[in-house]
Amino acid sequence: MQDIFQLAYWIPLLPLLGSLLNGLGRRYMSRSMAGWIGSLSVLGSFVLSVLVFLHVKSGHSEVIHYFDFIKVGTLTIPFSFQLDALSSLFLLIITGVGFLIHVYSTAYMHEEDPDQFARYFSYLNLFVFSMLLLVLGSNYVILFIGWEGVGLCSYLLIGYWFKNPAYTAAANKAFIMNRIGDLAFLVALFWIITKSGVVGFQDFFSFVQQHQFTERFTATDITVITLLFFIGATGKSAQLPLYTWLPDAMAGPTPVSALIHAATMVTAGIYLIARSNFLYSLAPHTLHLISWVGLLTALLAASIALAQNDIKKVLAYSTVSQLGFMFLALGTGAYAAAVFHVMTHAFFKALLFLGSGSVIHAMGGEQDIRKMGGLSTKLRITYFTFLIGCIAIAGIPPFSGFFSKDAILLSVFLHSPLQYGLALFAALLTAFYMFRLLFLTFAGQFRGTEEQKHHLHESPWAMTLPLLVLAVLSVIGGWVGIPEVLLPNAEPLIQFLSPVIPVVPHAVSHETEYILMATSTVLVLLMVLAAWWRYRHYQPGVSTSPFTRLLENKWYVDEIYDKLIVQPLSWMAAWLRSVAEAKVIDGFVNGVGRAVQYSARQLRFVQSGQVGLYVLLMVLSMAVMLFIQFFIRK
Amino acid sequence: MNALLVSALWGVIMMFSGVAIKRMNVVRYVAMAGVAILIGLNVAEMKGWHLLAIDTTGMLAFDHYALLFNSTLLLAVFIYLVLSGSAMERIGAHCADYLALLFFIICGLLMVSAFESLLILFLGIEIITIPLYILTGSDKKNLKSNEASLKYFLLGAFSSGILLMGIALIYGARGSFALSGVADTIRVSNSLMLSGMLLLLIAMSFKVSAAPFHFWTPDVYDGAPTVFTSFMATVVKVAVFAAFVRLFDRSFALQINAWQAWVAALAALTLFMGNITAVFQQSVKRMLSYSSIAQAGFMLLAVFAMNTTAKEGLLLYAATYSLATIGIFAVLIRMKDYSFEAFNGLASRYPWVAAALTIFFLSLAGIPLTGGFLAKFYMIKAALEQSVWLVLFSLVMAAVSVFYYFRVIQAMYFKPVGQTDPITFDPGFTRLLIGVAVLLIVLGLFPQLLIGQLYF
Amino acid sequence: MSIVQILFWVLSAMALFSALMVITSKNPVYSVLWLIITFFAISGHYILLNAQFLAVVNIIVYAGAIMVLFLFVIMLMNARQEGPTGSKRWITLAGTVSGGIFLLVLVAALKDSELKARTAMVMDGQIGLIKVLGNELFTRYVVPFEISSILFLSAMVGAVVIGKKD
Amino acid sequence: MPINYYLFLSLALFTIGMVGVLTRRNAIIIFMCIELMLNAVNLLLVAFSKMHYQAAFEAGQVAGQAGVDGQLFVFFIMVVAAAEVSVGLAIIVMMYRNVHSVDINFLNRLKH
Amino acid sequence: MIALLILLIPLLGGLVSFMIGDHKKWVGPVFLLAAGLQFLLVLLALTSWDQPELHRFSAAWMSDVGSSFSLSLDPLGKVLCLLNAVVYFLLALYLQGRSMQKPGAFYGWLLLAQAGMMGVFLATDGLLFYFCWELALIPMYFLSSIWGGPRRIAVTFKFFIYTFLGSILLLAGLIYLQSLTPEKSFALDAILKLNLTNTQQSWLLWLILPAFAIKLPLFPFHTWQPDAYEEAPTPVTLVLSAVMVKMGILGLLRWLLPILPVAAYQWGDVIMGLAVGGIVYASLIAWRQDDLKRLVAYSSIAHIGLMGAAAFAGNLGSLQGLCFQLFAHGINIMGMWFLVDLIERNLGTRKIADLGGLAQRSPGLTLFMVIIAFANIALPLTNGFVGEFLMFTGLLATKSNYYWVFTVVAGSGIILSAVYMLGMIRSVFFGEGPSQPLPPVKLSVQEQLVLLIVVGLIFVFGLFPQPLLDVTASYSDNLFKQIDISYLFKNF
Repeated sequence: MQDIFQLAYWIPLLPLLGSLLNGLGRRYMSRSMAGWIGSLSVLGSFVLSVLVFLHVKSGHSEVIHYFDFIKVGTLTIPFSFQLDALSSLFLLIITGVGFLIHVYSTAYMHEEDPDQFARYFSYLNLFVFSMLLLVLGSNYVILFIGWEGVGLCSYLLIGYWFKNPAYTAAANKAFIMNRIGDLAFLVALFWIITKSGVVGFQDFFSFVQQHQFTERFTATDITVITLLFFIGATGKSAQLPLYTWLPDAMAGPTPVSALIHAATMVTAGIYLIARSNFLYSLAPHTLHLISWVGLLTALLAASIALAQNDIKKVLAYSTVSQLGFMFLALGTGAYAAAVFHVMTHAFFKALLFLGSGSVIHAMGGEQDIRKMGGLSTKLRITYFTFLIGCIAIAGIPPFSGFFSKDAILLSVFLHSPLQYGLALFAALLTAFYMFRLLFLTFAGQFRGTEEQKHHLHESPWAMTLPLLVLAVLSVIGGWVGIPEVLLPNAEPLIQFLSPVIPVVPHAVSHETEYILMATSTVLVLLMVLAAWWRYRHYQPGVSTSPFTRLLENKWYVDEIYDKLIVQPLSWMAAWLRSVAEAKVIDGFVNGVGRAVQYSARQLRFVQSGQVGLYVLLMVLSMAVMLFIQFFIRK
Repeated sequence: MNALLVSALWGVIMMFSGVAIKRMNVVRYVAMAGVAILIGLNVAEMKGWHLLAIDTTGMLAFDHYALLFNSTLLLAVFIYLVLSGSAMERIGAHCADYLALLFFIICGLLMVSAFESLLILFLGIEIITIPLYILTGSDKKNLKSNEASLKYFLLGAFSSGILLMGIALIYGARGSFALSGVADTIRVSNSLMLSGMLLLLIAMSFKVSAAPFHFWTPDVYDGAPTVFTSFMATVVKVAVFAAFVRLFDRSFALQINAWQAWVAALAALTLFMGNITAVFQQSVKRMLSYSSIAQAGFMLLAVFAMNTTAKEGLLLYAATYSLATIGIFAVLIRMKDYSFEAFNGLASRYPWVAAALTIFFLSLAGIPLTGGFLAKFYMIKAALEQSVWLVLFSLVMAAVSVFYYFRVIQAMYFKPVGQTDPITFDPGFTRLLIGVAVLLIVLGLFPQLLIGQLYF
Repeated sequence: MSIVQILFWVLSAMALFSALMVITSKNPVYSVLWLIITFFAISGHYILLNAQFLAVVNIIVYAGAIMVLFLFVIMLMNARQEGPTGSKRWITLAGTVSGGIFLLVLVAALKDSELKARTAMVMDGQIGLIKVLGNELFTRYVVPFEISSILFLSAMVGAVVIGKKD
Repeated sequence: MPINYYLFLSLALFTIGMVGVLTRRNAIIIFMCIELMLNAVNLLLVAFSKMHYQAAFEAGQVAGQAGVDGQLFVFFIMVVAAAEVSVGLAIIVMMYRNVHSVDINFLNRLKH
Repeated sequence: MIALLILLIPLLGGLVSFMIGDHKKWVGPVFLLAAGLQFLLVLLALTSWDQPELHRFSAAWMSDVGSSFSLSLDPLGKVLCLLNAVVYFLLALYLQGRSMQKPGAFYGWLLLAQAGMMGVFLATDGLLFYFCWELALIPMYFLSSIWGGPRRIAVTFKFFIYTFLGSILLLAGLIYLQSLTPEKSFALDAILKLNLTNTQQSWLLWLILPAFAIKLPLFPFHTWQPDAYEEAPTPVTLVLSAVMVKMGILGLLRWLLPILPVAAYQWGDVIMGLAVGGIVYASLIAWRQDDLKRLVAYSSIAHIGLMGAAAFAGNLGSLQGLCFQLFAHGINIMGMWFLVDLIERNLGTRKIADLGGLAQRSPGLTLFMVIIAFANIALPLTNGFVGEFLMFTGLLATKSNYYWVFTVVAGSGIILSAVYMLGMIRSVFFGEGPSQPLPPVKLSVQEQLVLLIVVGLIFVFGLFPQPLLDVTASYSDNLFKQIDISYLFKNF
């Protein structure tokens, strides 16, 4: 089994090969062929990941060095992979969920032309490759390569239907907002390089342990670096203030939303901070800020999700909100809880997205939940699995979401009761809007057109099978993190992660834990009831209050950004182009030329042709010269 | 000295050949032969082989530099005769007489680079200018030629008066006309000396057309028959520069503090006036006369710096500037219209002529690979040790010069053929022109070929 | 005041006055005549300085030959009066002013030169005599002398080229 | 006589000639004024010549050649002046033939 | 000897090309042959003939002004010569079969320009350097003025005069340096031995810098560049921006920094400030361009701004990054110009407003554009990333007090580059396109081959930058020692 680590490079390589095969050969590829290549390559990675995971689980971890990527002076950036608990866990999530979504996509994207179909799979495989690179990299640079790579794939996939200008705009927005975060990431990275000269996680970790660390790094340095990394994470993981790209990113095909914008890519920020936990533990101010940003994001996104009518938008805001929860966990120092939530969230959010894709598929592309309703009878599997997803996300025991969210809430409670209250509120909102979505979609009467009604049908097996698998995972996925209070010697996940993330024993009585769990469960159930009460017989056209309109319009954040940043920049660029460049700088350059020509035109009139004037000028200059020589220069 | 005698003699021969020989091109060949003989004599004298040893009683001293300078000038004259000599026949019936005058002028040229006495300087300058008044006015029916001649004459005579006053004042201070006056040290700041020197400076500035004493130049060069403008603007001008340098180097070395700043000021003003005014000219001929002023500004840097580099550089400058300008004028003479538009599309019809012209203009602008660059390079190098600001200013002005030189290149290469009346360049002429261009490039790559002769 | 001084002053006054009349006379012929008088005055100075050769040459060449040539040309052209264009007043003024500045600056600069105490020998000295000058001219100055023949030759050719009607 | 007298006299004559060149428009008169300038120089040269002669004389070199240069220079100036006059008048006559005027204000075809 | 050959091949090739100008059938192959030979030679010089004694050449030339004809292929020269050879080889391949006016003269000028640029990269003598500097400029003048766009004459003239003005100041600086050396020599080694005072260094900096700043071009000396790029024929623009601007960087690295380290430090803040300011400035303007060529031109200014700042950052990371970026930027911008040329020639316009929806009918072109565009905005695993990464590392580590300002401002260029590049791709390639559908852009075999090579280079050097970094490692190390002035601070 030792050899399995030596094969680790196949994990990212397989999807890359799949991507290249699909991408370059797309003209000669049939749909099924492209689908097979895409899915099987990820399946291969998944199998390898499982083997790696098992090996790691038996207590091994290793940094495998391939070649030196960049070597300048004393700075060496190796191209090497780190196989340990954290990365192997993420490997499983990425390849596992990724494989399911590939399978799902073969059916979902079936209406595309073969070459576009292959292009889609090429992008999707490329994404998996990049994401794997991100989590496998043993240093910040390789991580960054993957980090940017997933950004690129996200861009490509959001703009997959490139004929639609709105979609390509969303793609650009996603990439650019990510780049803002990337800049912060890079600056942090440069900072580390400048101060320590190393980039590897382990190298840096051991550097942090050394005594020279405190000589070179001041508290400010640490705070700045951690803050910058966090800003990088807010870009990728859609936190305040850089979250607005994620809802727009729903322009991409639904499986993409499931894979990239729910299960994997957006959790890269959490991965980054969890990876750097040894540094963050030294930066209490940053952690505090992270917790608040996460909390506010969770609240804000949840509030927006309450009033959205696009099925995918609701899920998108829900994702933002859940990511906020994860950051909240990170901020309170519960790195393992955050990673736990990443995992469960990957299951149920992928499930929900794929379910919504199934709905959209059935509705012939309709995404407005006001025009749905009553689908539970027609789409039984979809309904059933979607329900499981909702329960899981709402945090009802014993579904997976309950345990991960409970771990977070417990940690927050220990950290700050105020934050706990707000977080609980956000969790309640989650339950409310998710069940609102469920009821509007599946309950009540069908509100669509007759034609749509006629065409309603359950999706093919390639779509339902992943739904079922994910549903099972959503149910049982949380059991790896059952808290000690419920099951002695449990929490295998935290134990598993302990080599990377030190276990923090929390001193809290069992009674308190019971009370917290009970409170949240009861309140969530109440919210579910409330949602059912309100939306079981929903009729569109109900007049909305100003507050709802505010929520529907997402607090006008996009508009504010546009007014505050984009438009001034655009105005400034136009001004620079037409005034600063053309009039001032080039005007000066041309002005010099014109001044020469002007003086040439004027100066030649001295040459009047009059001999008298010539002599006069000569005599005058002569007199002046003599005068200066004898009466001034003396 | 031998060349001086022979050139006077050859002038007389030319006078009579006009009567004896009916075919004008034969007369021209005689003239070319004369120049060739002069070159030979000069070179021979450089090698220390004198045909006639003449005692000049300290009036003239043909040192190595003077001989080399003269040989270079004579070579330029030879090329001038070959390229443009035929154009003299078109001016009037006195072609042989023009050539005779040319030889008398050469006589003066040979003197002013070797004078040891202010008297010879004066005589030399007069021998140069008096025939030039006539050559300027030789196109008698042409009012412009008349006007140029009269202007040149009046202003030239006036400046001769200044020159003489200067010489008289110097004589008063020194008691001698010899260049290296007796025990000058005590008279360094003598006001008589200073005023005489300043007047000489002014007179010489006039002769080399340095601003603000340059006003005659554009009008005279413009009005004179082009073939003589070519001669005046090149050979004559650089020879007078040699006299200028010799005078101030040999005679006023001790007073350098007094005149150096003036030369700097004159150089700056000349560069400014010449370059700036040239920018807005409509006629290539007139542009070239302003350009000659601008180039004089650069040559003044040699006077300003007055060191070995400067003298070497002046030699190179004389050669490259003369060759390039003679080449351009040779083409210009063959054109009916001197405007920039007349050059439109020349490159497509006569690519070789255009290429040669391009090299000439690049050389004048001081673009590397051409001799003109190295000439400017030497000037800058010489002057940089004295004043950075002047050098910077002259460099900026060199950039301005690109403005007008490149107008011709633009017309030749980038503009469509405009005019209809055809210009013809016979193949022999084209080949010669190419030869001159190649010579310029050779000088630009291996200046030692010329400057190295100084040290043999 | 010795006779030399009186002669000097008289000749100087005469030279200056007639020179001024040259440039102020309206009629060119008068200008020529006044110039001849100036030349005579200068020749007088030469005699005073015992430069007999130059005095004679001055009268023969300048006052005699050259000025007659001028007069001849003026008569030929019949250009007795300056044309109706008239000199611009400011040109006259500016010319006078700049000429005046020139003179003033030079005089002011030179009045305290080291020559202040020196004098020119008058009414005595051998060097102005033809014998001495001739001797020098054909020994030390033979080269310039011969060169001046070239000058004359070229002037002659020039005059023919220019003057000949064709 | 003090040399300064001669100096100032010839400077004055020179300046008068110069002012004549500046103020008159008749080419012939301008030319005459130039001749006046030359004569002023001649006078100065002769005076200097005698000054140097006197200096040498007083220093005891009775038969010295001091000062001869100056007078010979004057001779050459006259030579040149004569040559100049022949050419100059020829030019002026040529001009007169073509434009029937010797007014330099008419010399304005060449400008700018 | 090899150094001399590198100079001679394009020179002779150019002359031959001029001579056979009438035989249109032959000029293309001759160009290809010369460029190919050159490429082969440089490749051999970097690999099997990598002996230092082969890489030097020196001959007597103008010894009395202290100059000699000495060439040396040092590591920096290797990278740049390689770039020059690659660009010309690919360009020759790309231009095969292209019909144009007077092809003999066109290729002849191009090859002469290559000779000039090679000379600049190789010269170790100040005067020879200046010679080649101008020699490279003249062909560009003719190329742009004869074969360029409608405003070509005025625009190229402005370019010429601007550059010329800078270069003659450079000449003055070089002469001044020469006059200071004890043996009055223009040799780089002699100049490097000088002990210049701070004042002298400052003086010289402002004499020498403008030439390089204009050539690069560095903000605010850049205004000739967009016009010149726009009006020049695209192959010429390609050479201008892929190779010729590198002359400026080389000038900084070889003729400014090691000679004037103190002044470079003293004025470093100002220059770096201008450079990084220029990044934002040019990026914002690029965002608002409606002409493809102008957009690429401004993007080039932005990229060059970073390179200029890195040159003055003065540490090993920035220098190595810069050396790498010299090559990478050349490759990327070359690919960009190929694409612009393809679009312009096939569709007859390069106005962004007239284009759109190209992705539907020209998927191959789109793929190439996306890859090259992302390489241009320094996506990891493309060659653009490595250089920029190292330069940024260096910029943050610079000794200036404003290190973080520079890094952040320059870093905003990373964001803005994405803004304008993706904006351009979106407008040109995506969407429905104009109502009259544009014809597809058909790539010929050699065009595809050239673009594939470009893309290959992008990825190969993006993934394995180390071989190229190794080439310049010793050089950067050496240069870093030369410009390291930390000894000046020890006294405090």
